[in-house]
Parts: sequence; structure tokens; C-alpha cells
Amino acid sequence: MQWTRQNLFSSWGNTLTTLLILAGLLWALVPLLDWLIVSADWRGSKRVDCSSGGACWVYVAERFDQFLYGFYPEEERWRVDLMAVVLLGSLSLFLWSRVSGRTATACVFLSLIIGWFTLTGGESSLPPIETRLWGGMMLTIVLTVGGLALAFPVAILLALGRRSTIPVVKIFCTAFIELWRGVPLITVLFMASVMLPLFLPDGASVDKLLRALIGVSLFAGAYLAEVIRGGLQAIPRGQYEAAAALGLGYWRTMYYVILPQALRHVIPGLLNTVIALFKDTTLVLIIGMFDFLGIIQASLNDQEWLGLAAEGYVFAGIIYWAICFSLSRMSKGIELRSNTHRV
Amino acid sequence: MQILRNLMPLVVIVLASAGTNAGTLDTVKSKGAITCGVSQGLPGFSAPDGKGNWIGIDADFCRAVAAVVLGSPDKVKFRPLSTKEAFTALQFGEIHILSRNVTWTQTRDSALGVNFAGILYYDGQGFMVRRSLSVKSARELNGAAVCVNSGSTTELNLSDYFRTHKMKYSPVVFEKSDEVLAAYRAGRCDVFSTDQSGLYAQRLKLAKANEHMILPEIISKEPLGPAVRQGDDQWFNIVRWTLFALVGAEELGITKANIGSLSKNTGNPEIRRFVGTEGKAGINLGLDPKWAARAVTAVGNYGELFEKHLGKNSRLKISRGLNRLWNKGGLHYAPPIR
Amino acid sequence: MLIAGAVWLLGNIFDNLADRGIASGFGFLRSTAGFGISTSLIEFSEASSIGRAFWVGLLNTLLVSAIGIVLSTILGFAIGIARFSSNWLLARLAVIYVETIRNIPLLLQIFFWYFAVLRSLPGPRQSHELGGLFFLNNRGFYTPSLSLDAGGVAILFSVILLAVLAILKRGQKRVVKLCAFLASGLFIFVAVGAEFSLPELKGFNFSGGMVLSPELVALVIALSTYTTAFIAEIVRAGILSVPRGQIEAASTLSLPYRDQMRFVVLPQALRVIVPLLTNQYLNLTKNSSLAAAIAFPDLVSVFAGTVLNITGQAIEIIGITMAVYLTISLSIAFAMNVFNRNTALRGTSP
Amino acid sequence: MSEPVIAVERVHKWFGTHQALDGVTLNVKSGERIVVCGPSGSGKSTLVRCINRLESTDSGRITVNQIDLAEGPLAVEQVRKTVGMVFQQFNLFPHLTVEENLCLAPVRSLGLSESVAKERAKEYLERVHIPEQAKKFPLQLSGGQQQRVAIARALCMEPAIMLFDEPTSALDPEMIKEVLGVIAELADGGMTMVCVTHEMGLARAMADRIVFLDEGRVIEEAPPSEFFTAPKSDRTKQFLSRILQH
Repeated sequence: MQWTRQNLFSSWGNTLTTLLILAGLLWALVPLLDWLIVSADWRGSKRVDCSSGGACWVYVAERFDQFLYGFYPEEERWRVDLMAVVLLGSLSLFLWSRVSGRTATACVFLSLIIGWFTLTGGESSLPPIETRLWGGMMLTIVLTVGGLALAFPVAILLALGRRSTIPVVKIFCTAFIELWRGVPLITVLFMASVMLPLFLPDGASVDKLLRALIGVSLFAGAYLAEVIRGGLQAIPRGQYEAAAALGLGYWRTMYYVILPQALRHVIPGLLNTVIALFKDTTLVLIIGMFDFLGIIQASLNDQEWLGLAAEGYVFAGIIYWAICFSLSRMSKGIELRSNTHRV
Repeated sequence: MQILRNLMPLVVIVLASAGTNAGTLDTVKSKGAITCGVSQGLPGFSAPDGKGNWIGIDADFCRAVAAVVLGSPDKVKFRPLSTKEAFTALQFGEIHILSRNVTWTQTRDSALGVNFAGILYYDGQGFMVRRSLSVKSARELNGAAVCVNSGSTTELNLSDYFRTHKMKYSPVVFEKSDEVLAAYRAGRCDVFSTDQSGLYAQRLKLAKANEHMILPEIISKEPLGPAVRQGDDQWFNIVRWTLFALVGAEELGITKANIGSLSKNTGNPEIRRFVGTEGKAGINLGLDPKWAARAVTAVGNYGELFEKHLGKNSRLKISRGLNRLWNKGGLHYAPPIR
Repeated sequence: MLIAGAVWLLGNIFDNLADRGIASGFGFLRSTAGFGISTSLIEFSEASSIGRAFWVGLLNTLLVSAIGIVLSTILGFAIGIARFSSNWLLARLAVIYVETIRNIPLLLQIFFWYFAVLRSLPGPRQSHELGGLFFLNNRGFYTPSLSLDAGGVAILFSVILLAVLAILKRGQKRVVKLCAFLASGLFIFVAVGAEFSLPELKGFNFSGGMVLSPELVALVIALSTYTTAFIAEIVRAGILSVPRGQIEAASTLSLPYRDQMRFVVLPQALRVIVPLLTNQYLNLTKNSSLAAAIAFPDLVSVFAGTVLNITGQAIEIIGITMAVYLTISLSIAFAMNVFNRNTALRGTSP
Repeated sequence: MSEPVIAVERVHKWFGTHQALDGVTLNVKSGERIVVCGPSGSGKSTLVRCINRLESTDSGRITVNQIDLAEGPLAVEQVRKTVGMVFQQFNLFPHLTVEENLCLAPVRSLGLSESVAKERAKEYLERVHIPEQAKKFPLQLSGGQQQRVAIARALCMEPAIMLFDEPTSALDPEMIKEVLGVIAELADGGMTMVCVTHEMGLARAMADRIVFLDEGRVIEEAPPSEFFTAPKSDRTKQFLSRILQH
């Protein structure tokens, strides 16, 4: 009672606001929840099972596998599942305090390389699966994780280069970073998909997915570089001087002393870049790839399930939201924890 | 700097090798497969089925070339391309044939570094409208909002047509055809305009297809056909003659079903030359005498292809119209094989 | 040496293109466009040049960005401040807004708004109507328009300029001043004889008047609601960065809450907010390129879309497009830096 | 006249598990000058901050001019208009000039016209002996000058009561003097004051009564003559001996 009075009805202006909001919520939420849950169709397998006028979740359930795997052949989907487990496993090494960050990073990169070969089936006895068949959430994750993995080493070099004392290196790195940060991702993707072949020898073709990955990683690399640079700037001069006094050269100083500290500082920033990139991968649908959003959009034109755009978009929204929100919580958690450490 | 200096020779090699043209035929033979650029999904021309196999007349044309060159229609890798990527992919040798519903125009032939090998389908841009608008002719479309796909001649033809007839229109241009359809379906436009074949295909994707009608006017010439890269005449000839072989076979009455028996026992010299029991047309192409026969065995003659994918045996039910043979009132005419 | 290398590389690429029979150079900008564009701020017809089509696209990009920046700034500040509201419900609602919007991809939101807008509106023949002047349907929002001669444009421009000056100049009665300016502007307007054009239903669509297309509306809504969430977070961080003592001092002086915000907290929070705001403005401008997905003729859609498809000159076109965005980014950054130096740093320099 | 202007009755205040005020009772009559002292963490600042509701109380009652602070926002508003406060950290608005700092509240909350407010600002700046600094920004001034501006800012609201929360603790020794001078002048003018300070000199010179707090409790309350010469409790003696040693 006391709480309600203080927080909702403390003055007449406040009361009015409260009432207005409540009315608005009632007006918007009730029909929404009704459509989403109460009168929605959950069971069945055919279009005719959706007759109640609520959301038709039957369609999502029917297409769920495709939303996850795209056109990846059904009998080979175990590869995707396996690699997802391997990737998650190696990522979780970061949370295990007995494994050093360096080892965990190495494991993640190793699992990515294994993952690529397993999924494509190249250089192994598995039947090859062309990347154009990849799609859905799997493609979204490949683009995000792969793009980041390719971008990460570049980003570190760029960040170091931007702080370099050699003018040419510094100018080059600064220009490179600012160029990619100054243009929209969509033009980068256009560039990668249309212009990249120009730099290759005749007849050699780069896989379309690989091209998108290169585009994504150039873009992500520039943003990551700035995040890492922030971490480098936070390292006190004394650390450099101490390392120099111990006779470590530039690269050793960076590798053993500066980078480990700098990267730990910017973990929240890195995670935020991951979230941004995860959302930005949706842009590949404009260059004709079927990522999670792309495949949902494509399925909206399916004869059987026409007119279910709202369900498709709402489902996509919920999934993206759930993933991004948990990642951002994680980032905030780490930030708080490291702040308490510092104090 | 050191890195750059080390990279320089590599760049030089890359660029130097970019200038040389290895024969496409040799490349294809050594790779054992043809890479074929197709559309990203246009029923009747090239569209993936539930298992990811590419179905359609464009796709089958590539299979025919594969049968001619490599002996098997299965030795094709399909690469779905957007219009934007299509020509660059061909220019830079990522694909060996572009067999996608692209229009043969003078600019494309001369400025884009590609050569069209012939015409597989005589198409023309048309209009689809809702029946409820009670429009009978495209001449009544003054002031209409028109949904079109970016990246083909569609936009240009559209504006030419409206300019010629002194009508106004408002273009709503999307990057992908799925989005064009979605917008038309949502009522954003009065008119959906694209190649007529495409209209028939897209109409299938509408909830109630018979509520929409395709107007009689064809406002453009859209000769669709396979294209190859400029500068490799041998490969160009192979692709072009594969197309002629398919059309020629129909004229000669050679079908997928009867080619087996015909190649053994026929006295018709034209057919004998076609199936390779007489003459050496194939040798000149850098192939063997049985080349044309393999094309027909693999996919059938042009008429069979048409009816299977576009005509009465398909869901599209497009009438042959201009795509009949020359001696039946159409435009398809194959030079003689001799 | 780097530059020499780059020049050499570029030269090679163009040689390659020539070898392959691909046209190169910027000559295509002068050739006739031959296609139509639905929304254009300047005169454009099919007979105009491709170069002009470029300007149409660029102006549309700038239009969307400018509207988006204004809207998202206003909304962002409102929601950022709402998070400190004493009304629990309002504060929660602000949090929910921010956390929902910023965790869903923008492209998805654009699609959502576009099809939501299209679906909720009737066809042209069943338009919602307001006094025969305004019409709303799924082809857009039609309003009467004014056509002005050059003199009229000059007057309009000067009136707007004066109005802006009136706002910038900190005077107590600036609202009154502003109204006076606008009223006199309107008067001059009518006096010089501006021509009104009314929308009317002709055939199956409206013609005449001015129209806001659904694409523009959806894009602006999506861009500004999305950016609002980020700006709200920045505003919140800015407000949190103001020392508690400042608010305590203001409240012991019995300043009303509104004035505490307006005169004490916000001016100081701006020092933190403005540099971060720059990034959001840049992002919004870059994100406006997603217009290509819903048929709004912005720079990417017109130039890197239609023109690229027609001419096939990928290098020139992508190059120009990127250069334009880079220029816009750098100019916004520069303008915000100047603004930052002039206002936000007031009082901190010795 | 016997009615106290500030009445603090058995006030308790907790910060989490820490008890800052433990049943404090204090009455201040009009024109009276109270100095609150005690070791750090004894709750002195909290007490003053409770008087104008910068902190809420957990139990007990505080009235200022017979207005109960617990009554709600309006009551607090009314009280704050008559109570000025000076902080340890000055809390001047760094983005406004000295003059703007002084004029803001009179214009915005008392509704004075700008010219009247400026007149008043000039008058009080003269009172604190820095009329020449009106156009400067706070950060361009020395600490002592800033604190004097803060005092002038509070005075511009023409309060009946002034609260000082360790006004000299953040200052260099040489600056302390100029601030103390201003406070002493105010005291001579008959203003009701409650001042938290470690400056025993100030306490001795101007206080009518000294209140000694420890661990949130009032240990001793006495006129300065009595307080310094004959403290009653041991805790006070201990405190005094420590503070007066240097």
C-alpha cells in the first residue's frame, strides 16, 4: 500500500501518468497476449490446423528445422549439432578459471577450423556439403563466430598499429579503421560479393559464404580494433616501463604483459561488439543469403503458409531478443564483477 | 612495411595471372564439372526443390552442356546468383555459364565483357493486376504504383513504356523478388511488373491466383539466353551449338524417347549427322561426334524441355507463343548441323 | 610508397577490366538514367542523367537521416529521463522499451514496420480522409503542397533561418518570438502568392499534393525508435555521471524537479552525452542504407542498386557510395566536435 | 517565541545495517547558532542532511517552522525555501557563471525577475567580499572563493535558517580563514544556523550551543564556555584532548 502510494500515486500528475500507462497497457497487451498465446494454434501440422484466428505457431513448428539448419541435408545435420556442442564446449573454457585465456582462445580457434572442415566436408571422407545449402540459425552463427574469429587477429594488429610510433603504420591503421567504421555494412557486403573476385586470379572462385565472411570480418575488425585500443589506453605507462626494464622487446611486451591485461579490461566491450555483429548478420539477406531472418522471410512466400508474416517476424524477434538479451546481461555481469575487483 | 614488400610479388603474380585466359573447355574437363550460374529461385527456370536439386529449363540447359562436354548431365555445380552478382561472377570466371533469366541487350553484350550464346526463351515484360481493379489493358494504368525488382532491364522498360504513352507511374523498387511479391500482396502497388514468364511463376505464389490477371500487353523484348565470358570462342561455340542442337532436335523430331533407336537405324541424313553417325561436326567443336545426341538423351529436345518446365506439363501453363519453332509460327530457328 | 602502390594496384585493376571488355571510368554518370524514382526532393524524370539520380538518392538518404536524428534525439532524451521518473511504472516502461528495442535486429524492425504500416492502411479508394485535404492510405500520406518560385524559396529559407536563430538565442520569450516569426513567415508566404496543390483521386491513385510514402514512414519509424533506445541509454549514463551533490544543491535551493533537470543536470550530462551521441547519429545515417530492403530510394537503393545493375560498373559505383558515406560520417563527426567544443565544455576550461 | 524553529525528536536513521542516528533529539530556537561536532562517522552530517530532507528518517519526527517533513513533497518544498545549505564540496554548478549560479534559484523557484535577481546576487557577492568574480566560472576560482560563492548562493534565497555541512573541510588552511570570516559575519547578523564543523575556533567564537555527537547519539549539549572548559562525559574529554592537541 505504502509502496504503491509512494511510487505510483504520489501526486496527481503521477496518478494521471500511472492511469494512462495502465490504460495503454490494457489496450495493447490484452489483444496481443490473446493473439500470441490464448487463441493461438499450437498443435497440428497443416495449414488447416490454424483456424482460431490467433497466431499460427504450427507453421513455426513445421519449419523449425529449416529455421535452424537452412537447406543443410537432413541426414547430415548431426554434423551441425556436433559442431555446435564442440564450439559451446570450447567457449565455456573461458569460464573455467583453471584454463588460461590463451589456451581457451587456442581451443576456440582450433574448434572453428575443425568445424569448418566438418561442415563443408572438405578434405575428409564425409560427403561435401556446399555452403549455399547452409542457412538459418546455423548460418547466422557461422557468420557471427566466423566473422569474429577472422576479425580478431586483424583487430589486435590494427589496434597496436594505431598506437604505433611509426607514422606510416599509424596513418595506415587509422585510415583503415576509420574507412570501415565510416561506411554502412551493406556497402561492405556489396563490395565483398561483387568486387572481391577482382583481386583473385582468373577462374579461382571464392565461396559466397567466405566472401560474406570476409566482408563481415573487415567491418567487425575495425570496430573490435577500437574496443581493443580502449583497453590498451587503460594500461598504465608503468606497465610498459616495467616490461622494458625487464628487457622484453615490443612483441613480447605486448604478448605477455599488455594484451592479456588490455583484453581482460574490454571483455564487456567485446561482448557488445558480438551482440552488434549478431544483429548485423541479418544484412546478408540483402545479398541473397538465407540466414535466420532470411530463411524465415523466404518461407513466408511458401504457398502452404501464405499470410503468416506476423508469426514469422514475431518468432524471429523473440529468438533474436532472447539471445542478444542474455549476451548483454552477461556483459553487464562481467562489467560489474570487474568493477568490484578494481575497488 | 616489411609485410607489404613481401606481399608485392604475390600481388604481381595474382594480377598477372588474371590477364591470361586458360581455355574454359580445358578448365572444365580438368575440374570434371561445369559451374553454372542460375537464378535464386524462379519456378520453371531454375528453382531448388525440397531436396535442393535445381529444377527448370535454365538448369536443364546447363545439364545439357555438361552432357555434351563431360558426358554426364550430373556434372554441374549450380550457383544461385542475384542479378547484381550475375555478370561479375561470369566476368571473373567464377562460373562457366550464366544460365539465368537475364536479357540479352546490346550494352550487356558489348560493355560487360560477356557474350550471349543464343536465345533459350523469348520473353517480354508484362503486367499483373488484381481483377478487382477491372483494368483490361496496360494503357489504362496511368498513375499506377508499380512494384518491380531492381537489377534487370525491368525498370528501364517500365519507364520507357510509360513515357511513350505519356502516362505517369510511381515505381516501388525492391532488391529481391520475394519482397516485390510481398509488397504487391500487401496492396502497396496496383501493378506487378516483370517478365511475363516470371509473372506466371509469381502468380502461383499468391493466395488466390485467379484473383490476379496478366494483362495482354508485352512491353518489351526480353530474349533470355545463356551467356559466357568474352574471349573464348571455342567455349562460346559449344554453348551456342548445344542450344541449337536442342532446337534442331525438336525440328527433326528427335526426342529423349526415340533417340536411342534413331541413332541406330535411320536413313535421314540430317538425323544421321545429328546423332553423329555421319559427318564430323563435333570434332570441329573440340568434342566428339556424339555430342548432340548426348544433349538430347540427357534432357530431351527443346519442345520437351519447354512443356516439362513451363508449358502444359508444368504448373505454370505458359503457352508456347513466340517460343514455337520457326516453321510453326514461332521464332526458334537452328542453323543446320553439317 | 603506399600511395604509389595503391595507384599501381588500381591501374592494374582497370587494365584488367579493359582486357575483359568491361567499361570503366565515370562517363556513365552523364548518360540518361531511363528509370523512374518514386520519392525525390529535386526534379527528376526518366530523361535525367544518372548523375542526377545519384543526387536524388543522396538527398533522400540525408532526408531520412535528418528526420531520424531529430526524432530519435527528442525521444531518446524523453525516455532516458523517464528512467529516473518517480513513477515506478513509467520508469519500468522505459527500461522495457530500451531492452526490447535494442536487442532486436534493425532490419527485422524495418520489415515489421513496413508490413505493419502497409497492412493497417486501406487501399487508395477507401482512404482515411481529413477535410478533403489530407488522405491516408497504403500508398502514403497525402497532404496539400506548396509550389514556390525562387523568391518564395528564398523567403521561406530566411524565415526558417530566423526561427532557428530565435531558438538558439537564449531569451526568455523565445517561444513568443518564434511564433511571431512563423506567423510573419506565413503571411509573407501567402502575400508572394504561393501556389497550393491539393491531392485528388485520379484513376486508382492520388495525384497532386505532397506524399509521404509508406517506405519513408516505415524507415523513419524503425530508424528512430531503434536509435532512441541507444540514445536513451546514453542519456541515462550522462545523467548518472552528474555528481549527486549537484542535485542535492539544486534541491536545497528548492528548484523544482523540472528545473533541476533542465538547468543543472542536463547541461552537465551533455558533456558525457554529446560525444557518444555523435556515434549514434553516425550509426543512424549508416543504417538508413537498409532502405534498400524496403524500396525506399536512398543512395544505396538507387545508386548501388538500380544504377549498378544497369551499368555493371561495380568498382566506380561502390567506390563512390563508400566515399559518400565516409564524407557524411566525417562531416557529422566534425560538426558534433565543434558543437561539443562550443557548448558542452563551457566553464571547464580555465 | 519559545517554540523552536527546528525540532528534531528521537530520530533514528539506518544505512543498511549501520545506524547513523540513534534517537537524536535537538531543538533550535530562532536566532540560535548551533555547532555540531564529533568524530567522523558519528552522524553529524546525516543529522544536518535530515533537517532539509536530503536524507529521509526511519523513525522520529523533524519539524521546521512547525512543518513536519514527513508530510510529503509539498512540505519539503516549503521547508527548503526557508533553509539554506552549504556543502563541504561546495556543489556549485560548474557550467554556470557565478552570477548565474546565484540567480538560478531566485528566478526559477521564487519567481523573481532576472534584473532583481541580479541585483540581489550582486549584493550578496559583496557580502562575501567577491563582487568582482561575478562573470567567472566556478572552476576558475580558488576553493575559498568557491565556498563563499556557495554561501552567497544559499543566501540569495534569503533563508531564515542556514545549514553548514563541514564548510571548511575541503579547503586549504589559508582559505579556511576567509570562509570562517564570512560565516562569523553571518552569525553576527543574527541568522539561525546549524553548523557541522571541526573548527573549534569557530565553535568557540560564534556558537550559542555546542552539540557533541558520537555513534549517532547526542553525548553532550552545552554552551561553548562550559563545553571546552568543563566537559561532562569522558567521551567528550577524549575527543577534545585529541582535537586540541594540535
